[in-house]
Amino acid sequence: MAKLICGVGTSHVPAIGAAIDNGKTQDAYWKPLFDGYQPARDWIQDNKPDVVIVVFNDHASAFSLKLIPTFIIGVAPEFKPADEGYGPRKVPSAEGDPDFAWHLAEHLILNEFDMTIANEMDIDHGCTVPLSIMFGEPEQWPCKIVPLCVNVIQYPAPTAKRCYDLGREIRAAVEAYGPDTKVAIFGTGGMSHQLQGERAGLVNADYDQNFLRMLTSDPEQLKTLSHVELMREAGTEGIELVMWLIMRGTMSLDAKEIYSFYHVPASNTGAGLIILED
Amino acid sequence: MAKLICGVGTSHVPAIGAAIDNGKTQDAYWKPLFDGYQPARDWIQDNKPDVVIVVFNDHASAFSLKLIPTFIIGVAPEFKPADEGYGPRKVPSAEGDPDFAWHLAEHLILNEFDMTIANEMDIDHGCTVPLSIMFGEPEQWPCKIVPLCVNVIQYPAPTAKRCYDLGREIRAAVEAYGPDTKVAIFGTGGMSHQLQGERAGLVNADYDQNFLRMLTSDPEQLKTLSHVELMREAGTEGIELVMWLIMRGTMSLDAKEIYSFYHVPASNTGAGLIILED
Amino acid sequence: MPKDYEDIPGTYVMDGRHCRLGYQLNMFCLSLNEAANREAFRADEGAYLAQYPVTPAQRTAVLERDWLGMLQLGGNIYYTFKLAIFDGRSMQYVGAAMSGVTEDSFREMMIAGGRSVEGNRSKKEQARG
Amino acid sequence: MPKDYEDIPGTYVMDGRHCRLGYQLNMFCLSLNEAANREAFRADEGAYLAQYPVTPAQRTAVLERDWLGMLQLGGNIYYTFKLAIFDGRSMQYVGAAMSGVTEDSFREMMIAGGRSVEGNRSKKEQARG
Ligand SMILES: [Fe+3]
Ligand SMILES: [Fe+3]
Repeated sequence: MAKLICGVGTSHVPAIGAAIDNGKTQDAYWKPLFDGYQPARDWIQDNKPDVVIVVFNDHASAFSLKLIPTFIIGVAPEFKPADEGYGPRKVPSAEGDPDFAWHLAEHLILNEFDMTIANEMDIDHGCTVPLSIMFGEPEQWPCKIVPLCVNVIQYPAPTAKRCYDLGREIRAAVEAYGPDTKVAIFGTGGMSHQLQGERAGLVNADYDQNFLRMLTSDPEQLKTLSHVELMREAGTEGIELVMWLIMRGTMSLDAKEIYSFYHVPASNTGAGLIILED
Repeated sequence: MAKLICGVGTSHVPAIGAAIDNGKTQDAYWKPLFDGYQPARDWIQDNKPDVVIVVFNDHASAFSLKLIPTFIIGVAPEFKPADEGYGPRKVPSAEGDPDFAWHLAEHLILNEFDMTIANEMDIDHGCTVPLSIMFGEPEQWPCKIVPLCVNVIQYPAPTAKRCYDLGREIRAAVEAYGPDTKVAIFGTGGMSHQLQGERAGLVNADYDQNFLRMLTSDPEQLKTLSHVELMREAGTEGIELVMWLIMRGTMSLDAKEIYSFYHVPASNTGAGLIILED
Repeated sequence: MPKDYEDIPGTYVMDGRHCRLGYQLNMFCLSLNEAANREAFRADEGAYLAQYPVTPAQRTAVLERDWLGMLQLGGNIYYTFKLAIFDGRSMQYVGAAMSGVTEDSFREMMIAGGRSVEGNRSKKEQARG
Repeated sequence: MPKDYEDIPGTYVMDGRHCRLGYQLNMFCLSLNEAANREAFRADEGAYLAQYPVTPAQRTAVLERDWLGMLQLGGNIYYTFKLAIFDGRSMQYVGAAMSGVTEDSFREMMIAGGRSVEGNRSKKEQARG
């Protein structure tokens, strides 16, 4: 029987990946952030998942405006780092888990989530940066990966409620999966940031910290967040926070907070991390 | 205010398009079918829609196994006939309706349908054959087109219930659209056919005719159809019938049957047509 | 876990397992949507096909136009039919080949109303006779 | 119909209208994901850009690196940032350019906790002062 062992929420700012790739994690600018990540790295090291569902958004890397799916699940045996314009990040390819990913896809579609199935896709910083945050710089990632992409670039993103409900159904799918498998789920993106326009640089630490608290204490309330509130309070790109709600939806209502951490800034973004255990 | 004026269900067999393109509609083999289509052509001629939502499946033409969306809505200004291996069909390009299509896409996503938005796509016989069936061979199609593609090739297709519910929400979206617009919806594909395997050639006329009757009299019952029943009774490709339920979902429960017609065979398929008025 | 649809006779459902098995085969077939690829395949079938990492059995099935074999090796009819289009063959030709009859008798079966569902619903039912 | 998010100051939401406006501009930016395209653009920006049917205003905005102008003409930051990557520029550089300050002062603002949401929530609220 498969089991969800934890949910992780984390920002996926590309500059965090660059800091790792360029050996700057101990620089004054980055040290507080990576010090804050260390307990999470230790925890996941002690609680090795077999497979991680990484919920993230593609940033005009593998997909484009030509065709904009709301939810994509990657069923491929391998996912290579995407060329986002710099050349691909020099991190390992991720090994997929086609058996598990097809099981998820079938379960979700039969239960009224209109998934897009990807047999081939590259993964951009949205997926590889959380892997680096949690697992450092191994030769190979220590587990299999199922990428789950969410459209948050083209308006409208799926609603907070829809994301949360998708999480509930993912949990049901995991519990219906036969093979003994320890599953973790990472909800990534955010926290508050606005990359665009005259309001670029917006960070709302109070909002982020409240979000982190409510993620444990009152997820049902977060589920009612509107797009306009998220964009107004957390910045247009802060709407990426809906992806944390997919993670939260997979956990039991009274899931326990193992660790939580917040830091400003990582580049133009409020960076948070949380671990929830079922 | 926009208004749904009718729903049409029709098969979209490529051979029907070829019969039109090659001037064979009066041949002995095809005449009964085209005679049966004539009243539908007359009716739509008298009830000119401004825009038609054509629900169909792409047959490995514009999309492929690389990326398999469950529901795609086309928001482009123009849709060209696809090259399915013969060169593109010599029929007009379809003019899109980006304002209306974007309205639909936004409404549907905000109401928990996980649509894929296509800014560019070609349309294959699944879309162009129903246009030919209803409108004949004009220089230009007499209305705008919003293509809505459904995955029915890769298992699992969306359930009958999910398709019906999508129809309900499309109706709500149409009713929320400001501009005065007469909207028709075509649900296409099927009826019973199995193209593949040792069971190729399966046609189940009783099942098809019952489906046609229930479409008017008891759509809520059709909504409970399972994939296995559809494949067993109507053939593996007969599962295309779920697309008729999207059309049916947009109509009021007591919609009136204007016309209904059934003929076997069109190539390897049971060919039906129905017009429902709200 | 056995799937309910596996009980349907003479039928190859394109589920996840089937999709993985036939992915490269189907993507080869898909490539014939493009005129330039059709020309290249016409010029040298073997060389063109070698661009796709299909299995040896799939390769043989394609080159020998083993329509049923392609399905059994992961092919999907909407994809393999691209190869039939390339050959100038109809769906009835392919249907006849897969069900082991002549094209004429397949066409006659269709004109007579198609293959009956009676006796063709279920492998279990067939086994009971 | 006015959208609720139009009240947010200094913000260009990528809705359907915006997507249509900037489609070709954004697809040009996207093309810079490929190394060969980056080389071609580097060799002759104008000629490369001419392959995309962007408007004259969009063309000028690209060639002049008018980062705010690109957004106003339908650009989306995730796409236009591909051009910044091409230039070797950071997100802070672009953020500074769009908000009309120097890169240094933008960086300092971020280290000090970023742009405050106070007074930046609503155009209506700003108009009331
Ligand atoms: Fe992101
Ligand atoms: Fe079809």
